[in-house]
Amino acid sequence: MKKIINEPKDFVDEFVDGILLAHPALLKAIGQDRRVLVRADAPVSGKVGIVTGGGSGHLPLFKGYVGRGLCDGVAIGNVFSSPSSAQILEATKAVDGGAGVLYLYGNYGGDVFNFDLSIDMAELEGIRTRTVLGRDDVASQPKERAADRRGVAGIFFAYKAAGAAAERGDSLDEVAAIAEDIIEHTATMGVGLSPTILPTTGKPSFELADDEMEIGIGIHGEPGIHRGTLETADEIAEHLTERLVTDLGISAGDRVAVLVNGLGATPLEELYLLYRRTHQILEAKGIAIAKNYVGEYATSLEMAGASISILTLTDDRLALLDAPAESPFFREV
Amino acid sequence: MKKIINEPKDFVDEFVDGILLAHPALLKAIGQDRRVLVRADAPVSGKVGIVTGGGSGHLPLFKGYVGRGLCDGVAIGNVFSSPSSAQILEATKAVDGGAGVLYLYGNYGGDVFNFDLSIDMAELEGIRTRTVLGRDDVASQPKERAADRRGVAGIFFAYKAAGAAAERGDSLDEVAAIAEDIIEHTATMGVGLSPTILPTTGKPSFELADDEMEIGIGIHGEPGIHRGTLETADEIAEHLTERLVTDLGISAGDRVAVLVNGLGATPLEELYLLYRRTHQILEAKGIAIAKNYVGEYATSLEMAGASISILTLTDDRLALLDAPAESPFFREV
Amino acid sequence: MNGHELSIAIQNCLTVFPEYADELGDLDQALGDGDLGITVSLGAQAVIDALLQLPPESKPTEVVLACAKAFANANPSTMAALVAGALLAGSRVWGDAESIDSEMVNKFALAAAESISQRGKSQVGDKTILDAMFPAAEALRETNSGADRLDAAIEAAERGVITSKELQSRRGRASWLQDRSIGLQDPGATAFLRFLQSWKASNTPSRAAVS
Amino acid sequence: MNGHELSIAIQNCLTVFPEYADELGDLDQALGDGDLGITVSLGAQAVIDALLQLPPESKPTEVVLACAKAFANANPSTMAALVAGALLAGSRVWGDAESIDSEMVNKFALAAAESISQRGKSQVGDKTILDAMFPAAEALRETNSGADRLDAAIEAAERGVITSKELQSRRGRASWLQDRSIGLQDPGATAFLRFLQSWKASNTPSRAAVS
Ligand SMILES: Nc1ncnc2c1ncn2[C@@H]1O[C@H](COP(=O)(O)OP(=O)(O)O)[C@@H](O)[C@H]1O
Ligand SMILES: Nc1ncnc2c1ncn2[C@@H]1O[C@H](COP(=O)(O)OP(=O)(O)O)[C@@H](O)[C@H]1O
Ligand SMILES: [Mg+2]
Ligand SMILES: [Mg+2]
Ligand SMILES: [Mg+2]
Ligand SMILES: [Mg+2]
Repeated sequence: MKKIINEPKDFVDEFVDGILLAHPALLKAIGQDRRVLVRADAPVSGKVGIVTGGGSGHLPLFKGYVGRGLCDGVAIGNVFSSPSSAQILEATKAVDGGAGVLYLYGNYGGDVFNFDLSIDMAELEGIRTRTVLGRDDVASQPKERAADRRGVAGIFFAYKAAGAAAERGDSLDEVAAIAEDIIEHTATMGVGLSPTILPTTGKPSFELADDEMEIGIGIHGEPGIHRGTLETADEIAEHLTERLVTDLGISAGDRVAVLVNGLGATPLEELYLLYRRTHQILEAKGIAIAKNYVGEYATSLEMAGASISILTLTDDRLALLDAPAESPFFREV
Repeated sequence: MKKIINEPKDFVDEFVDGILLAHPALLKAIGQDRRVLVRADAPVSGKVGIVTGGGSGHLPLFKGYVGRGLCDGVAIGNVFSSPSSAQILEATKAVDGGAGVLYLYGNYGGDVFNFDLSIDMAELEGIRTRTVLGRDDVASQPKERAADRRGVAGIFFAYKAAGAAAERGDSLDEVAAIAEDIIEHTATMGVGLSPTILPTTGKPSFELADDEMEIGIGIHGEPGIHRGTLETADEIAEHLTERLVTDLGISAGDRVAVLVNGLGATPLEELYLLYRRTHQILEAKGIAIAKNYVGEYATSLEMAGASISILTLTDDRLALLDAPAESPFFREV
Repeated sequence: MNGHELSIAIQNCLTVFPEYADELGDLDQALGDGDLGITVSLGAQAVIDALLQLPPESKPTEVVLACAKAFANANPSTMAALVAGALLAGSRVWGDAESIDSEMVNKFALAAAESISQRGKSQVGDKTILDAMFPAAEALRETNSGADRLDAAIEAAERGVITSKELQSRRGRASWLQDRSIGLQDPGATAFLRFLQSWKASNTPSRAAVS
Repeated sequence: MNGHELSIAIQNCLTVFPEYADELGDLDQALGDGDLGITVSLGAQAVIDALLQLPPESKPTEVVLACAKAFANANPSTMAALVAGALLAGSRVWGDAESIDSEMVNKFALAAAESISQRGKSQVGDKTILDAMFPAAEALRETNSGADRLDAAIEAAERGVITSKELQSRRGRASWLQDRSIGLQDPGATAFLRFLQSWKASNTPSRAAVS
């Protein structure tokens, strides 16, 4: 296990400490255990709060999207495991500005049950919540069971849009509706080339032969649709893009946002190869890319691989993506 | 060789194509071979132009720092090899706004000799140039031979400061003096945990045992000061930071900027562990971190490892770092 | 059984239960993300620590409440949240009772399983912990003789684990494996079975005296 | 030797020279970044292609100029830039001459080495290509008999390569290795030796006729 770490059990607390030391003007920690981070000016009075959360090991997800025009708070779990309902409640109370709180996070059982427990407790505190789940990974379930899909990098679009809506003063129901609208029109699929090693167990998250890739992999190394021989960048882009286009039902005349996301170890150069082919394919179909993002947005520690996300755009959705935002990891000006 | 690529020989041209497709509003290509990129509004009349360049495989270095408040143009070589003098000249002509051009790039023989050839040719075209070399890697030469050190991630500080100076209208000599001042007060050192595989040769850039790290590694996998057993994040941060502090001769009361840079495959979480300890060490010495950067600023394809850079600050230097900048990979607002 | 006796019995059980952590972790590695072993060992330790803090006069409901809270926060995960919710739901049927009898245990078991079913939107046949829990609760209801009750529950849970092996996972991480989940044994159901077995092994007369 | 004859001789030499690419790449891997093999093979091909485009009446200076340009751009690197600059400097001493003699070759060799020394801020003893080039230029100057001249240059270059092996690299990538460079053979100096040997092998009477 070749990692730049100290005691594996301290991994999460220490990197959270590092984030706090680096960005004191943008973030502050809530509670003794510092597993809850909120934007430095939280709570923003009269504004809908947005709380996200989930396991660690995915930076910049989730902690990276706390800031102006994005989420207000995050509850931080151990590597690949949920935060507790108590931590989620703490985040909820810290960001509530009186307009209610949206829970916006990925569809994973552990997270769902813990956020759900927090809903009841928040109600007792008089805080109204709504929940929207990221569930954009088309490889995890067929379209008929889209509600059961897991959430991966595409949740970024929902953070951006819902965060912008909350910032301009939309109500809780409106912000939730916008998040839901974005999620429904977002599809993601990824490929994995090499596994992640969990700091605590030292075990790889999966095994792959030297010439293999896992198509449709999840951001915890969950198996995808099938395991095949490693393909070229163009072939991978074609397979992923075609699948996303079909799933979203988009065609000539549509406009989209595209996110090419690195899973951790894959160089930015390779992400641009994927973007290039994706751009060419969509252009050939008459689908315009009105907004693009290329880089690491949701990782899986040092996993090699990448995912492509597509969001079907409307003028409203595009305006929300274009709205200003600022966090330690993301800026839109 | 597990990479998301097409034909290895097309690697550079294709990812440059991807960058151009993704950022048409910010960058444009010059010349038939598209190995020269300049900011979309180049040349900026009356402004000193800044041209950088070098081998590919280091994204966001070098192409990533072309934009407002940064460099004006870049000449792009093959993976880990210099651009040609003809390409450098092309970049020079494309960014010259009549106030002369600063060549600001890393101290590598191939680059130096090609930039030097371009100087003569630029002179024939009536373009005045000045040269400042990034040479921040303290592991590459002892302090007495600091002029021969190689350039690594710390050049980012020089781009930022010289770019800001050029943007506000400083003369060529002033911009060059600022770049030189930054370089003289910047020191970097890195560790490598795993090698890079070159797309064209398929060979690893170096070999390391499972429990080894290379201390003082260069961004092409050049050997460092010594090879040792893999240490903890805290130990690595201590070794690097102490060395940098000594080299820069800083002590209580000084202010610095710190850049913790990932070499490619190392997760952002681990970079924050390094930042954390660096922050603690400097704080304990009474040295204040007035500005910090944590992320990937100069990589070596999928090499695992990280470097720490420190720049001694003055009010002037800090103001230049704080000035606005915008490129596809870096934004300061 | 009063609150103190219940607390001791739980502590005895949870001292043995983590011996199955590796098995459960491996099953979860094959079908999920491999963390169930950690959930079980950290959870058991957290519960024991919490129970040691309780005053001996605590009521059974208070004992279970302390367990739920400790288990939920030790290693938050699907199993931790579902089990914590199930314990809360089960203890609610006991109200303020100073002591519990077989009938109350039966009601607890059913309420616990129903809580998971409701929260998890899952039924028997979805290849989850419920495939062991519901049959065990049923077996308890049908067995009157004190000595045989636990054996009957264990046997029913074991049958549930084995039967569900050939089913396709319909809930949680395992469901993403789709038809590749068939033939693999559900870690959650197995955990429930191992818990009952640990209870039996640690609370037979010869060991129940340990405090 | 007129321009056309020079061009043919260079082409002959460069057809053989890339056979040493692997050796040079391996030496550069040990002491630098391993790209010298690529520089040599891409460079040789680019020069041959460029010479094939030249009109047969081109002057020697024009032939060398074409070589310099092609070699500089084929795989830009330290060696490519230094050699291109050296060729330009060397050819400058020939001016407009239609044909070159031994004396002119001697001057070329010295000017070329001095160009690298100046551009590279390097001297004999720094463990670079100059450790082979200067001795070879010297040997040419000291050897009058036509047939022996190339042999004398080769012998001098070879001595330079061997002697410099025990030195510490003072220039370029290899210098970062500091004392770990001692004992390793300089790839640039070796390349120069191999170039001379290729010239000899490909331009002896029996093969020189190849066009
Ligand atoms: N919706 C659900 N309803 C009931 N049980 C479930 C549900 N989802 C998962 N489980 C149970 O949880 C077990 C996995 O628990 P755990 O490892 O904690 O999950 P995760 O690591 O995915 O959070 C499964 O084996 C299954 O028995
Ligand atoms: N400053 C210098 N002066 C003369 N020769 C040099 C100098 N630096 C490097 N060399 C020569 O160049 C050779 C390496 O060439 P090359 O592989 O092209 O370098 P790089 O890959 O570092 O650009 C060395 O073996 C040495 O002979
Ligand atoms: Mg889990
Ligand atoms: Mg080189
Ligand atoms: Mg699990
Ligand atoms: Mg080389």
